Amino acid sequence: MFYRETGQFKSHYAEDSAIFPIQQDRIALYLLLAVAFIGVPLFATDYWMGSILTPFLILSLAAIWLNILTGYAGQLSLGSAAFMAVGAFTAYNFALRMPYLPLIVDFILAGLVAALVGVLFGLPSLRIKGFYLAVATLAAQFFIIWLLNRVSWFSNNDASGVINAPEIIMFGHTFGSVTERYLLTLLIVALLALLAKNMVRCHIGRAWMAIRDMDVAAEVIGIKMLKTKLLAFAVSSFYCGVAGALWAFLYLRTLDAQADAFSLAGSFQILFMIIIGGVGSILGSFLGAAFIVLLPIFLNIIASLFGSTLNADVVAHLEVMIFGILIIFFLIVEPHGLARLWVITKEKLRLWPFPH
Amino acid sequence: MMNDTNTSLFLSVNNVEVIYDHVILVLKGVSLEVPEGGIVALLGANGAGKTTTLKAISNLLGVERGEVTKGSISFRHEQVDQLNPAELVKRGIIQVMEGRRCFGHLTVEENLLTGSYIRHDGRAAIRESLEKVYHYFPRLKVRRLSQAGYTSGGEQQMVAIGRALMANPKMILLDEPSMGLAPQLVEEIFLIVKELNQQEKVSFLLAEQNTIIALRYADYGYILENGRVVMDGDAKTLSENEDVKEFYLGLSKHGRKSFRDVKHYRRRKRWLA
Amino acid sequence: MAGEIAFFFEVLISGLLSGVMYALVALGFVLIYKASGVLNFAQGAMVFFAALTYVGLLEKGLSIWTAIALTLVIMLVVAILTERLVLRPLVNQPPITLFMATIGLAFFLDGFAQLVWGSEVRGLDLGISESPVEFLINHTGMYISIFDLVAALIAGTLVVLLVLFFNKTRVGRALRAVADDHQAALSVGIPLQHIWVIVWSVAGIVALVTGLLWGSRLGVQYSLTQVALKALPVLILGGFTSIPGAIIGGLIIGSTEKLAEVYVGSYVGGGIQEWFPYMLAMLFLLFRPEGLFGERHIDRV
Amino acid sequence: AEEQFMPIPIYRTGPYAAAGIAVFGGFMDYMEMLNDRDGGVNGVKLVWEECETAYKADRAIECYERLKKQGATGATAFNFLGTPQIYAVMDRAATDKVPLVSIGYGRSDTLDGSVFDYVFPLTTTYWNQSTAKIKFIGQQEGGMDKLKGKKIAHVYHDSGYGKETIPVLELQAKKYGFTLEHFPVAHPGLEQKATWLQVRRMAPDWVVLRGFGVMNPTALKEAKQIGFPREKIVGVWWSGSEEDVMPAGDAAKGFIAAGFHPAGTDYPVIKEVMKHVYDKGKGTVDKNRIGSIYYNRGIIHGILNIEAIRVAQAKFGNKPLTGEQVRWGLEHLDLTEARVKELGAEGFLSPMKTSCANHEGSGKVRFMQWDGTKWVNISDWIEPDYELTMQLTKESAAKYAAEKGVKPRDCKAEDGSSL
Amino acid sequence: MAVTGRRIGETLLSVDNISLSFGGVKALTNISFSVKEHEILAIIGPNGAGKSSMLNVINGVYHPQEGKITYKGQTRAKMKAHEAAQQGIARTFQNIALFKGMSVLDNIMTGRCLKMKSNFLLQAFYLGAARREEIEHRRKVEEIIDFLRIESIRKTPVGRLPYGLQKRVELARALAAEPELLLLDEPMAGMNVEEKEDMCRFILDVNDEFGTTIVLIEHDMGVVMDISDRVVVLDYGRKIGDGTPDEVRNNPEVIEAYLGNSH
Ligand SMILES: Nc1ncnc2c1ncn2[C@@H]1O[C@H](COP(=O)(O)OP(=O)(O)OP(=O)(O)O)[C@@H](O)[C@H]1O
Ligand SMILES: Nc1ncnc2c1ncn2[C@@H]1O[C@H](COP(=O)(O)OP(=O)(O)OP(=O)(O)O)[C@@H](O)[C@H]1O
Ligand SMILES: CC(C)C[C@H](N)C(=O)O
Ligand SMILES: [Mg+2]
Ligand SMILES: [Mg+2]
Repeated sequence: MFYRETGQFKSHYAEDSAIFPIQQDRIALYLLLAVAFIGVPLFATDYWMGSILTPFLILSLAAIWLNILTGYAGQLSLGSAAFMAVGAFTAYNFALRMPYLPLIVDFILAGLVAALVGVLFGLPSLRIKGFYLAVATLAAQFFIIWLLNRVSWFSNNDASGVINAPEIIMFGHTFGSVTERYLLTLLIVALLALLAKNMVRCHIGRAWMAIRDMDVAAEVIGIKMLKTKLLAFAVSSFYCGVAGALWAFLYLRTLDAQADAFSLAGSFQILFMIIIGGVGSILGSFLGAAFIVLLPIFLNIIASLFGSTLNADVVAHLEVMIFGILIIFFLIVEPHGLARLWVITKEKLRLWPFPH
Repeated sequence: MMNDTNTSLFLSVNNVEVIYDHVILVLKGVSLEVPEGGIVALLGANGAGKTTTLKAISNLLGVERGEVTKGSISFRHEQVDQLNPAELVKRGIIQVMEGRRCFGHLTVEENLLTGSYIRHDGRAAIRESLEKVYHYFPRLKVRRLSQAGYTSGGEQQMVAIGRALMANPKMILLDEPSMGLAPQLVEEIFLIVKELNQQEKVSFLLAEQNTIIALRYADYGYILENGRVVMDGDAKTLSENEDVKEFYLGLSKHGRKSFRDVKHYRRRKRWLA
Repeated sequence: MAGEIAFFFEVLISGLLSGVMYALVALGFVLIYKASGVLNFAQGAMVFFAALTYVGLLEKGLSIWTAIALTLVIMLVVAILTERLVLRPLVNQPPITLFMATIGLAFFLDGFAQLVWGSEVRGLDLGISESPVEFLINHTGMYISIFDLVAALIAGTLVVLLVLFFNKTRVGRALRAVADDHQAALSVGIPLQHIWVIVWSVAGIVALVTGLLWGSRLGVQYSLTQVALKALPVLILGGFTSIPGAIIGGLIIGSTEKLAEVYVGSYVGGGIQEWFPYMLAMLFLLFRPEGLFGERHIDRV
Repeated sequence: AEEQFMPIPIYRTGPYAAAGIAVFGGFMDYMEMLNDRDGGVNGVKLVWEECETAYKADRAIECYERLKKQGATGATAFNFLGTPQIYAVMDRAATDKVPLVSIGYGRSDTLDGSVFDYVFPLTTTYWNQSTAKIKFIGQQEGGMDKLKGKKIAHVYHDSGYGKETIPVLELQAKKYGFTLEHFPVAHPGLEQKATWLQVRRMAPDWVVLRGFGVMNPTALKEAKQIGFPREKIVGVWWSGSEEDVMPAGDAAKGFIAAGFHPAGTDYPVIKEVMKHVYDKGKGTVDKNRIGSIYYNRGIIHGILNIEAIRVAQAKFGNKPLTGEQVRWGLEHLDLTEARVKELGAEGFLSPMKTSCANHEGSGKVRFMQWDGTKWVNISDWIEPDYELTMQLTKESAAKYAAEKGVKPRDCKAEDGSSL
Repeated sequence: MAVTGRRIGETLLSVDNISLSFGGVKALTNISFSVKEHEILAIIGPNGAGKSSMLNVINGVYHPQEGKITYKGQTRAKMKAHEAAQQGIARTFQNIALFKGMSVLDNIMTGRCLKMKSNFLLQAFYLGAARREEIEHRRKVEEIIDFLRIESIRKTPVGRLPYGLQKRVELARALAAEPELLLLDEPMAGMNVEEKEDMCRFILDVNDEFGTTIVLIEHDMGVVMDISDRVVVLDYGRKIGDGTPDEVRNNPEVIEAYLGNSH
C-alpha cells in the first residue's frame, strides 16, 4: 500500500538511472546511513561496533570485490583472502618504510598493489573458465600466503611473523577508540560501495556483465575481452586489498600471513557471502556478509543461553549444523540470494494488498 | 470445446493457471483437449503462453520456479499433474522443448540414445528406433559422431525431435518444431508428424508459429492470447476465420500481401474487443 | 644403485603413491561433477563422515564387516536425503548455487558426524603394515611402505570398476546429459532423482574407501575433511569429468610435488608443495583449458 | 551471591577441537569442583561462559570483546589456548586492563613482565622449553659437548606458533656446534612425505618436532615409513598428548615429548574433581578422558588462574575482582612446595613464583616417552638455558617496547625482581 | 520493387574464396560473393549449409583457413571479433545471445559500448563526462527502443521475455551500435506472421532510414523473396546460387537443394 511509486514521474533519464529511482528507497537509505553514522556510535556498545559491525563492514567490502569479479564479470575466484593479505602487508610495509606517507595513501597503495597482483593472477582467466578458473585461483591463494610467510622482509623480519599494526593516524588525528575506527571504516566502506555501485551501473559494469553472460557475444559487440577482464580483476582486487588493509589496521590490529581471514577458509567465507547475499548485487554483498558474519555469532549467543541445559559439545556441533541447514534453506527459498529475495519482497509489497 | 471427444478423451487440461516466481501470472485458466490420435495446434503470439502450457503438461515448470496454482491435467483418465517428468515419459508423454536444448557435450547419437533411457525393451529394439530416426533425418546419420554442441541450428532441432521419438511416445508435445528449419525440412517434419500420427497412433500437441503449415496438418487448433484461450475450432474453420487469416496467415482479402507493404498501423483483433 | 639416484627414484615413487591417495579423493569429486556439473564441496565432509561412522560403529562393538555394511547403508541414506532435501529443490539452478548448497551440506555433515560420534581423535588400524618393504630396502635402498602399495592397489581397482560402471551402463550417458542441461534431461525422461541418488551413493562408497585409507594414516579426526584440498589440483589437471583423469592427474601431481619439494623447496625455505600443484595445474590449463581428459567447454554463437 | 566471571574462549570445532575440548573441560571442571566443595573462592562463586573461537584469531578477538565486560567486574583473565590468539589480543588486553594467561604457549618474550604487564606465559615459554629440549638431547648423548657435530632436524608447524623457537634453536646450534635444518609443515599437516624424505636424506641424529593436532600422528607415521627411530624424535608438549600418538598406533611407540605435568588420575586434585563433579553427574568431558594429558593441563589452568584470584583477594578483599586486580594476583603467584600440596597437586604441578619482571614463574620441563599405551616419565625436571633465553627475551621485549612506545616498569623498584 | 530514398551503392564487403573447416567437417568451401552498400542481401540454404558460419567469418568469430575478406576497401585474412565491431559490423545470433542477467535497457546500452569513451575512474565517481555520456547514450538508446516499440519492457530482465521479443531486443542491441553492416541470423525464426511483418518492417526501415547494409539469413522464403535485393544460396558449404530473388527462385539447382517444389 505504502510502497508505491505512483505519482513519482521522471522527467530525465538521469533521474531514471539514479541508483535508487524510487523515493521510498532513497529515504530508507538516508535513514540507514543516518543510523550507521550517528545512531550506532551514540547507542551501540564497543563490542557491537568493534567486533561485529567493523568486521562486518570490512568483509562486505571484500565481498564487493568478489561480487564485482564473480557476480558482475563472471570470473570465479577462490583467492580473495590472499589478495586481502597482499593489501594488508602492502599497507603495513609502506607505513613502516615510508612513515611520512599519510595512512590513507598507504591504504590506496594497498589497493593498487593488490590490483597489480590481481591482474597478474587474472591473466589465466583469458583461457580458463568456470570451476577450472576457481581452482586455478587457489594457486594465488596458496602461493601468496606462502610467499608472505616465507619472506620475512614482508613482516619486518619478525620471528613469529605476527606483527602489530601501527596506530591509525590520519589528518593529524589518532583513531584510537573503537568508535573512531568504526566510523573510519564505515566512511571508507560506504564510499567504496558507492563507487562500486556507480561502476556497475555504468558502461564498464555492463561490459563486465556482458562477458559474464556470454563472452563471445560480448566480443562481437566490440567489448575487448582482455581489457575488460583484467580491469575487473584490477578493480576488484583493489577493493580486496583495501579490505585487507582495513582488516589488519582497523579491526584485528595485527598482521599475520597465517591469519584465518587470509587463509583459504577466509576466501571461502567471502565466496559464501556473495552466493548467499546475491551474486551480481552490491546490496547482496552486504546482506551476505551480514549472514555469514552475524549468524554464527547469533547462533553462538543463542547457544550460550542453553549453556546449562544442553551439553556444550552438542551445542557447538548443532551450531555448525544449523548454519549449514540455513545456507541450504535460503538457497532453496531463493537461489539467487538474499538480495533477490529482497527485490521480490519489494515487488510483492508493491502489489500488496492486491496479489497479481 | 470439443463436444464428441468423451469417448476418446486422451489428454485434457482443465482451467490451468500458472504463476512464475510467485508473482508473475502467465496462464489465466487455460483448458484444452487432445483426442487420442489427434494433432492439435496451439497458436498464439509471442509470450501468449504456449510454451508455458506445454511445460505445465509435462511438468517441467517446477524447475523454473513456475507453479500450476489452479486447474488439473489428466492423461488417459489419470490425474497427472503431480507426476514427475520421468513418470510422464514412461506413461508416454514427451516434450520437445523450444530452443532445441541438445546435450552439447554428447554426440548426436548419444543425444538420441538419451531419449531411450526409460525403455526396457532391449538393445535391439532401441537400435531399431535409432535407425528409424536416421531414416527420418539422414543428415543426423552423417553427423552422428559430432558433438551436438557443434552442429548447426537445424541439425540440433532434428536431434531434439529425434531424441523424443526414441522414447516411443504416445503423445508428443512439440514446441516450435519448425523454428530454424529450412522450408523443405519443415514440410518433412510435418510429414513425419503425420506419418507417426497415422501409422503409430502418436498424438500431438504442437505449439507453432508457422500457422499456415500447422493448420494444414492439425485437426484442431486453439488460439492463445495473453494466457487465455481466445478461440478454438477445427483447423479448417480456424483457417477461414478473418482474423486468423490476417494475423496468423498473413492473408488479406486480396490474397497474400508482400512483407514489404506491411505498415505499422494495424487493425484490432476482434477477440480483444 | 647409487645413493642420489636411488633417492630420486624413492621420491618419485613415494610421490606416485601419494598421488594415488589424492586420486582417491578426486574420484569422489569427479563422480558428482559428472552428474551435475558441480564441484561437490561436501566430498571432504563425506570422507570424514564415513570414516567416523565406521570407527564409531566399531567402538560400539560391531565386527569389521557389519560396521562396513552398516556404514554403506548410512551413506546410502545420506545420498537419498541429500537428493530429496538439497538437490531436488535446486534442479536447474546455476552451478554456483548448487555448489553453495554442497557447502551447506558440508557444514551439516561436519557438525552431524561430530554430534553423533564426538570430536575425539581416533586411531584406525586396518591391519596393513606401515613398515617399509624389506626387500626393497635391501636391494635398492629405497623405503617404500607396504601400506602405500596396498592403497595404490585399492585405488586402481576402484577406478577400473567405476570406469566400467559408467561406460557400460546407460546411467553413464544419462549422467552426462544431466550435467549438460537438467531441464532437457528431465524432458526426455531421465529420472534426475534416481540418477543423483545413484551417483551420490557411489560417491559415498568412494568416500568410505577414501576415509578408511586416509583415516588410518591421519587418524579419524576433523582434519580428514581437509584431504579434499589435495584433490583439487588433481581434478583440474585430469579434467573434472574424467575418472582416468583423476588417476593420471593424481600421479602427476603426487610425483611432481614431491620432487619439487625435495629438489626445489630446500632452496626457497620449503613448504612449496602447498602451492606447487596448483601452479602446475594452472600453467597446464593455459595450454589445455579443460585439463587432460576433461570435456571441452562449448562456446558457440 | 557474589560472582567472579571467567571467560572460556574454547574451540570445540575445527582441526584442533580435541585439544580445546579437553583443556577447557579440565579448566571448567576444576572451577565446578571449587564451587561445589568450597562454594567458590572465599565465598565468591565462580561463573563462566563459553565462546567458540575455532582456534581462529579473528573469532578470538570477537570472543574477547564479547566477554571482556561480562560479569560484575568484567573478565578475570583470558586463556586463549593458542599463540596466534595471544598475539592478536595482546594490545587490546593491555588497553582494557584484562590479563592474558598463556600456560605453556604464547609469545615467549612476554615473560618480561616489565614490558608486558598484562600477559602471563605461566610455567614455561616456548623458548625456555626449547632450550630444555636441547639439554635433554645433550643428556641423552652423554653431555652437551657431545652435541658438537650432531645433526638435528627441526620439523615445525608452519605458523607463528611453530616458528617461535627458530631463533633460539639457531643460537643453540651456534653455541653447541650442531647442525640444524628447518622443515616447515603447512597447516594442518596432512601430507608430509616430502618432508620426511628430506629428513631421511639429511639423516639427523635427532628430530625436534613442533606439531599440533593432526600433524603429529602423521609425522610419526611418516617417520616409521622412512625407518627413522621414534626414540630420536623429541616433541613439544603440544605433540605429547594421547591424541597425538594414538592415531599413529604402532608408529608412535618410543616417541618422546616434553611436558610440564604428568598424565594420570592419581592426584588428590583430580580425585576431588571426580568426587565433586563427575560423581554428581556433572562434568564436561567423557569420563575416560579424565587424566589425559590435555585434561590435566586444563586442571593446571584451573589451579593457576584461581590461585591468582586468591592471591589478589588477599590483597583486595574477598569480593569479585577486576582484571586489573587479578593481574596483581598473577604477578604475585607463589606456589611453594607446601602450597602445591595444599592444592592437592603434589607431583602434578611444579612449584613456581612470578614477579614483576618474570611472568613465567617456573620454567622446568620434563620428558616422557610413549610406550604404546601411556606416557612414561624418562627424565627429571630440566632447567632451561636461562642465560640464553633471558638475553633474547630482554632484547625482544625492548624492541617491542620501543616500537610501541611502552615505558617498561621499574621492577627493581616494585618488587626487587629482574631478569 | 524500388523503395524511395535508397540507392544501392558500391561494394561494401566482398568475400573471396573463403574456406572453413572444423576438424573433418567442411563448413564452407571456396565461397565468394559481395555485398553492396545499402543492399539487403539474404543468405539461404538448407540446415548445416554453412550460413551461420559465413556470418561468423565475416565478423571475425571464426577464422577461415583460406580466402580473404575485403571490407570498405581493406583486405584481410583474419580479424578479431571486436575489431569487426569497431569497423561498424554488428549482428544478431541464431541462438539468441542476449546477456541473460541484464535488463533490456542494459542489453541495448552494451550495444553502444564502442561509443563510450570515459574512463572507468570517472565512471566510478559518476562525474562530469561519464555522467553526461551515460545520459546522452541513454537518449539514443531510447530512440531505438521507441523505434522497435519495446518501451514497456525496458526494465524487464531479458531472460523473462518470450522468444520473439528477445529477438527484437537483440536487434535493438545491434542497432545501438549504429552499424554500417548489419548481420542478422534468422531474425524471424519462431515468430508468427504478425510478428514477422513487424520485424520486416523494422528491417526495411533500418535499411531505409539509416541506410544500413543488411545481410540476413532466413528460412521463410516469403520474407526472403519480399524484402531482399539479392539472395546468395549455400548448400553444404558451397555456393549454388547468387542473384535477385526471382533469379534464385527459378534456379533449378536451388529448387532441388533447398526450396523443394512447394515454392
Ligand atoms: N521462467 C519464467 N519466469 C518468469 N516469467 C516467465 C518465465 N517463462 C516465461 N515467462 C513469461 O510467461 C509468458 C509466456 O511465456 P511463454 O514462453 O509460455 O510464451 P510462448 O507463447 O511460448 O511465446 P514464444 O512464442 O515466444 O515462445 C511470457 O510473458 C514470459 O515473459
Ligand atoms: N564451431 C564448430 N565446430 C564444429 N563444427 C561446426 C562449428 N560451427 C559449425 N559447424 C558445422 O559446420 C556446418 C555448418 O554450420 P552452420 O551453423 O554454419 O549452418 P547453417 O547454415 O547456419 O545451418 P542452420 O540453418 O541449421 O542454422 C554444420 O555442419 C556444423 O555442424
Ligand atoms: C594448544 C595450543 C596452545 C598450541 C598451539 N599450537 C599454539 O601454541 O598456539
Ligand atoms: Mg514458446
Ligand atoms: Mg545457422
